Amino acid sequence: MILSRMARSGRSGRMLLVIGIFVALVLPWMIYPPVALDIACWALFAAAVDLLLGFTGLLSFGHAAFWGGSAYCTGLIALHTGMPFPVAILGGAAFAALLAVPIGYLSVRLTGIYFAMVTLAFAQMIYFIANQWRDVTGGENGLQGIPRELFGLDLSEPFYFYYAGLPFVLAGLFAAWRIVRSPFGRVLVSIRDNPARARALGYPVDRYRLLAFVLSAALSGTAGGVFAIGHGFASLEGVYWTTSGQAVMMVVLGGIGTLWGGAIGAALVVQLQDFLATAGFEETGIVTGSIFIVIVLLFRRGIWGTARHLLASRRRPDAASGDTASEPRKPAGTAA
Amino acid sequence: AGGPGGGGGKISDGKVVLAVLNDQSGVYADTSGRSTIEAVKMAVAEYQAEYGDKAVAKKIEVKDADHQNKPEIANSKAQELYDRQKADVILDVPTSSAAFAVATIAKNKKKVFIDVGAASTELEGKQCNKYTFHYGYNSYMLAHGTGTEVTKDGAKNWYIVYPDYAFGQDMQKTFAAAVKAAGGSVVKSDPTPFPNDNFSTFLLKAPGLNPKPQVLGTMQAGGDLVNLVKQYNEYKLRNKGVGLAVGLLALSDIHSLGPDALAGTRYTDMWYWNLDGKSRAWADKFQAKTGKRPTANMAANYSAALQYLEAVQRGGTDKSDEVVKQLEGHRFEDAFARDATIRAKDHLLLHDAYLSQVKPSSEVKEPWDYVKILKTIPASEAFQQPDPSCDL
Amino acid sequence: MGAPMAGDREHGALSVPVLKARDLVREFRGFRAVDGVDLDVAEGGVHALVGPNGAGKTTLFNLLTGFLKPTAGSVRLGEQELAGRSPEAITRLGVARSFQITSLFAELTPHQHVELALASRTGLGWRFWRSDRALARFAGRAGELLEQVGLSGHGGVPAGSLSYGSKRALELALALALDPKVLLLDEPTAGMGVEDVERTIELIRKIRAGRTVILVEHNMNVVASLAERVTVLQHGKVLIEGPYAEIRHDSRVITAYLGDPHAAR
Amino acid sequence: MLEQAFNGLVGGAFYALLALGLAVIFGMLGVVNLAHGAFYMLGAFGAFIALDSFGLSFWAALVLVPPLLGVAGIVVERLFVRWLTPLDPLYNFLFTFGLALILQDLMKREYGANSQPYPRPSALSGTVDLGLFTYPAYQVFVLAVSVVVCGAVWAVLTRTRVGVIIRAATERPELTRALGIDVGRWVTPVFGFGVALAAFAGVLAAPMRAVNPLMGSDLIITVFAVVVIGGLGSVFGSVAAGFAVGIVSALGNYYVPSLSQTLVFVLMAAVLLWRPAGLFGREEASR
Amino acid sequence: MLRVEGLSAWYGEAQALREVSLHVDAGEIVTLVGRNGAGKTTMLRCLMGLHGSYGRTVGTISLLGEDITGLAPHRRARRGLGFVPDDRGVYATLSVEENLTLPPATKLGLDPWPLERVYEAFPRLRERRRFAGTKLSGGEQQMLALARVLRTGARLLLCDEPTEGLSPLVVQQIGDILREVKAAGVTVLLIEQNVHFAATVADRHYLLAEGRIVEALDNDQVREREDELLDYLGI
Ligand SMILES: Nc1ncnc2c1ncn2[C@@H]1O[C@H](COP(=O)(O)OP(=O)(O)OP(=O)(O)O)[C@@H](O)[C@H]1O
Ligand SMILES: Nc1ncnc2c1ncn2[C@@H]1O[C@H](COP(=O)(O)OP(=O)(O)OP(=O)(O)O)[C@@H](O)[C@H]1O
Ligand SMILES: [Mg+2]
Ligand SMILES: [Mg+2]
Repeated sequence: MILSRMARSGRSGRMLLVIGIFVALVLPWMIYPPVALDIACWALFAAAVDLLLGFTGLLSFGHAAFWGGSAYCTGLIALHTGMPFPVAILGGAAFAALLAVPIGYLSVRLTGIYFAMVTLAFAQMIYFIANQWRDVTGGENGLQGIPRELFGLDLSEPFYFYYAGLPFVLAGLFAAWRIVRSPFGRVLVSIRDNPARARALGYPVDRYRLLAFVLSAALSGTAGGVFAIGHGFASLEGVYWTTSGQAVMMVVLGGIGTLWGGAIGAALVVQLQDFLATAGFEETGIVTGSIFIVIVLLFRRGIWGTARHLLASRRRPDAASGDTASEPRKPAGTAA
Repeated sequence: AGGPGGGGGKISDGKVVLAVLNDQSGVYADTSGRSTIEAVKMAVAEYQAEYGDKAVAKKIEVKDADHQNKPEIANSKAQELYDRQKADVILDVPTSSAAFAVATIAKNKKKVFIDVGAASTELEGKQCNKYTFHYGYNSYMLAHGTGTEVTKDGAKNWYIVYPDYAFGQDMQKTFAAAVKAAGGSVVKSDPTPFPNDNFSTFLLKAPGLNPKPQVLGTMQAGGDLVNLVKQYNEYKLRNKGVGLAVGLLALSDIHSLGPDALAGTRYTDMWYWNLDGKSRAWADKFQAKTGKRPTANMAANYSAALQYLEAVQRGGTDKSDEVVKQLEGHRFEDAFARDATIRAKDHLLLHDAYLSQVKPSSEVKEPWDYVKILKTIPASEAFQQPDPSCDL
Repeated sequence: MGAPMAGDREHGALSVPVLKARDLVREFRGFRAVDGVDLDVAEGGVHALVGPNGAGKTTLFNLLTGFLKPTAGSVRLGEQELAGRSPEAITRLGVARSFQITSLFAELTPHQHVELALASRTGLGWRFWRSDRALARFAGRAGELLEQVGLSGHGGVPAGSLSYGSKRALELALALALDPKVLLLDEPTAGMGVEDVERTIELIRKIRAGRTVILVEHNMNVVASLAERVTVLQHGKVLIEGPYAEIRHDSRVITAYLGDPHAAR
Repeated sequence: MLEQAFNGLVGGAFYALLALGLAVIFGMLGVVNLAHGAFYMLGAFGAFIALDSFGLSFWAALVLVPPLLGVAGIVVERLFVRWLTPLDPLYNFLFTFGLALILQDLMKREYGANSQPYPRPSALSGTVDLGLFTYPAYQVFVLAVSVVVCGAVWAVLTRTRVGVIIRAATERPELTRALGIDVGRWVTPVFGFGVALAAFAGVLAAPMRAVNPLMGSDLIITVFAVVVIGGLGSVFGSVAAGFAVGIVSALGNYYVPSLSQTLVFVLMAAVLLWRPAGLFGREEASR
Repeated sequence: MLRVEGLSAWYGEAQALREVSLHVDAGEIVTLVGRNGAGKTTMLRCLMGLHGSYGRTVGTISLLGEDITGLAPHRRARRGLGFVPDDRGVYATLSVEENLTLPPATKLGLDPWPLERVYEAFPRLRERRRFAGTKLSGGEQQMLALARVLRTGARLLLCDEPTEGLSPLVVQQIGDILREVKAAGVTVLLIEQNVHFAATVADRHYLLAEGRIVEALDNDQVREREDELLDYLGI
């Protein structure tokens, strides 16, 4: 609340925006370009997951289906039709949105942890399909050799492709921000807090949830598409459930319900993975698992959420206690 | 074969960097993993000892990275190894999907890549490229040897179960072809879920098929294979006259199950540490350094590293195009490979393969000596003909 | 049952019923909470539902508003059949309700609550591409409504930290914001002090113009001062229906519900 | 055919045991334990270690390992889970996700990714004649034991005061305390008990399945589907669905092997379409 | 019986109780009256030891001369405090009968009510005893909450608006029960909005406003000054 007011009231919000865009632009100068691209893609993916988790109250543990599904679709379009890659990415995003309709239709009737389990199971189903439909997806071997050029311009150098892909990521992030700060977003928050009440106000809750789910899937699909083109392949890993887990981890790390926090989470996780891969340290699971646990136990607001909280409590001392937005509580007993 | 010495200026960055990119934390961490780096270092030491001052590569470094079995990570790590770590060659890369990703990078960056752990024949087929080499084994070698030899041995009717993913599907095709070519027939092939821990449906089904299969050919690997063999014994299929042949069997699998669970099982391998004096000597050296017996995969990496360095030596430079030229068509023999040629057409290493059989524990004389070699399959027969779709 | 009583004043049985329930039944695992209820609610009136605890009043409300599906029977709003429709669809047809047990959005302020309620009929809620500043167009009306229920001072704090009484008041504001044809209030004064009760009675008087109110209440003062007609439920059936003045003296009502008439508030 | 169905029941026994533990923990603490598969894996490893390092037989392991891991579960609950239960259940979901990663990796670090050897107990190495067909004795044993265990647990939860207290403590811990019940004393053992159930399934699995660090991680997702099919939070539903899914996947393997993996999830989708709360779930669960 | 001194409580930074001191003697029924938001519920939650998760408290609470300020809620319950929360606190996952049998008897105050007696007093509950607690109507839930605390045999009942939402007949019944309970030697601290009802059951009254005790009154004073009080407090 406070931040939105702040952002509206102008200066600090605009300053954050400028800083964000600046960082996005210079990132490949500061770190290894392929890693920078990964960070950008995951940042959008995390924002899409947060759109559901933080603003609709739905924890999806199956968003890999949309990220990975779009990666395949994007790859297939680029590979077989020779269309320029932006078309392929949009195609992938559309495919993800389409895929989200039946999955969402079945899942949004459930909430909370049930929703997480069901989405997880559906994603696993997509995984099995991708694994077995080898003629199309390449199965285990993945979809290889996705071209990375635009009207004859060779973009295979990650440094250049970063700038080709960045507009999609930024557009996606803007869309997420717009959705959250729209009337629709307000309804989502109310549904998150009390669906029965929202119903009594005349809001068709399941349809709202479904739209949120589809929008989130489309954004995840955009991210997955850029990722696929950027790496030149789409793999089974992309639809595996650990991919969903990783996106959720980024969101939690950055701060649930902060939208931008996911970008910070993405940067940290991707960098950490990059580091672990050459650190000669075999226990990646131990490290990632421990980070997860530490965040969940000690920094539930996440990095961005904590910063925002501190900022808010400095501005309005009494506001701090009421601001539980980023730390959802257990829903009160199941009153009729 | 000593080449022109002292060409320091011809070595990029003044050093040769060998990079091992493999799975150090996932399912392949045992068959390749960090011990592979030791094997590569042994090759470096051997090269330096052999050429001394005459060595073209004066300074040699070994780097490594973990791809965690994820092609995404393999992709970015490969770029990083070539670009930032100045790697001249990337070695190992088990898991076909990761191997394809690295092959693409190698092609774009025009850097050498010698893959060891991947089974897919596409690496020397559709996905082949000028800078990529495939070393060790592939699904053809694994399936063909066993399929042919076991059928010739009298087991005419086969029931094949294979894990339903790329590797398994490949293996099934090659196996079925080999069985047919050898005069046998495949009664039925069933895909199984992957991963899977319950094979009882298939095992129950096997004896009842018509005609009754004499051998169950399993293409499962790793944990799935262990599951299947355990349950195979539980249902006492051997007593019911259904033998067992395995597509891919690692020494560590035999260790997991205990030799008796697998006694008599036949499979094809690319190398065995107790094959002969030469391999045994190398294995002893390896054990002295790491405390373990080497897997075939580690030995293959050793050989790949050694052959790469030899090629640098012959060509007098580590420039990729020259090294590739030196490697193509090269014939050699070392602790790993016998009667070996690097086929120029598709960059596949041809070498002898071995039809092996698991010994019962009563015959196991020393730790890890679980296998006896039934037959050497000559290099000319062990691998497939070049795939016409490969155009380097 | 449900026979029209003589002597109805302004809103008699002659006026058209807006809401008509016929033979409504709702079973819970064999237990009939609502058992063949016929109900005619006259347009423009205040109709009270009273009855002992567990008589089926809230269940009847849930049936009328779509939160429960009837086991049998029909509910008509004018010419439209409501039974089988979803709660949100019924709300949009102009039937709004408040909850007996308060039910709010813990993290939204009362102001935002009312804005949301006002927006629900406009389709604005779907506009995910617009700024939420679009909701500001309801701010003025929202302020008025909060003023009416006496919450203007609390407009900006999260609803979760309001006291119980204030929450009840907000419930009422939400129902009003929907500007419904038919307004169903489930114990609107429960948990309120007398002064607030008085104000609520005034408020309901004010808002009844142009709409129909159905009211569940245990507070007989409220019933007496507001309702033209009262339906008494017992064991899921209509016991008697008529003006308050009549039913309060009915012996069946006294034994089943009111008890000693002097105890009635 | 009948044999295949029976065989499905044996596979279902594992689903049922795991789903039961998951449902008990979930029903009582509102925690979806993503580490459940890891505890199953630890159970199997426990049996292996008992044999390998201490020479303890399968029977000893079956008696010792589950309680030991149950205690480990208690420690986890005391140290971590309890701080998260008052919050959104999502946090425990994420916590146990992290825990699963760590446990898996710890075992991988100690024993490698490969499978460890474990023999069948000799007493059960024969076959049993079941009238219509003969079947490996060990499988029959697994089925029988799991049916007994599931039945006993179900009875305790629904028929005893312990069950009442535990359910109350789960729903409204504060109020339950105010009614004079020391909630902390009850919740912790339940978590431990659920973990012990997973470990029990793990020990049972050791002689017939590959014992490796990853054995639980894929299984657990199928178990989730089982729990969803059976009805969220329904103990009885989880067990019934466990056996049912076992049969379905056995028959699926038999008739359409290439689809059998997706079959469970298709089944789940169908059930959700028909009954959003699962076959035996309470309606509220879906909202 | 119960003595509270200098009790203050906060929600975050907002103070809800300001140095409240009061006492309840054995065998009395004392009501706490005040407008919405005066802090009545907060008071009861503090007495029960349930405020900890919301914010800070200071002050001392003693029961029968023993300081119970730092005790955990279940310890307080075992020393004879019985609690009826304002949201009724009925368990959705327990059946009505299980709701009733849940709390352990304290064996401190009067004899715990046996189930039969509960069912006699509230026949509705007998009819519905196999149903899930929250499937009951609002009023039935209220009965259940009160009946449940009677089953513990607590010696001091803390009741937060037990008559809210009950039909007039049942309100009378509750009054009877409270008087009966009192006759059996139980002490009651009651939050009540219905001043008529309060006057018929209670011995004394505390007026609470903005977190402070403004006045202590007896029944006669309440009757005499009814109009004035209504004006002053909106009760
Ligand atoms: N979901 C349900 N499942 C089972 N029984 C129910 C359910 N909802 C209500 N009931 C039962 O139906 C009966 C009527 O309940 P209802 O809530 O309609 O009563 P009410 O008239 O509103 O009472 P009160 O004035 O006490 O609120 C009660 O006996 C209640 O136990
Ligand atoms: N969870 C909470 N967080 C923040 N403030 C709260 C919370 N609960 C109550 N308050 C505030 O504390 C004050 C006292 O509330 P309390 O619930 O004790 O009032 P009450 O006298 O019981 O009122 P009512 O008659 O409406 O139940 C009120 O101003 C209320 O807004
Ligand atoms: Mg009611
Ligand atoms: Mg209160």
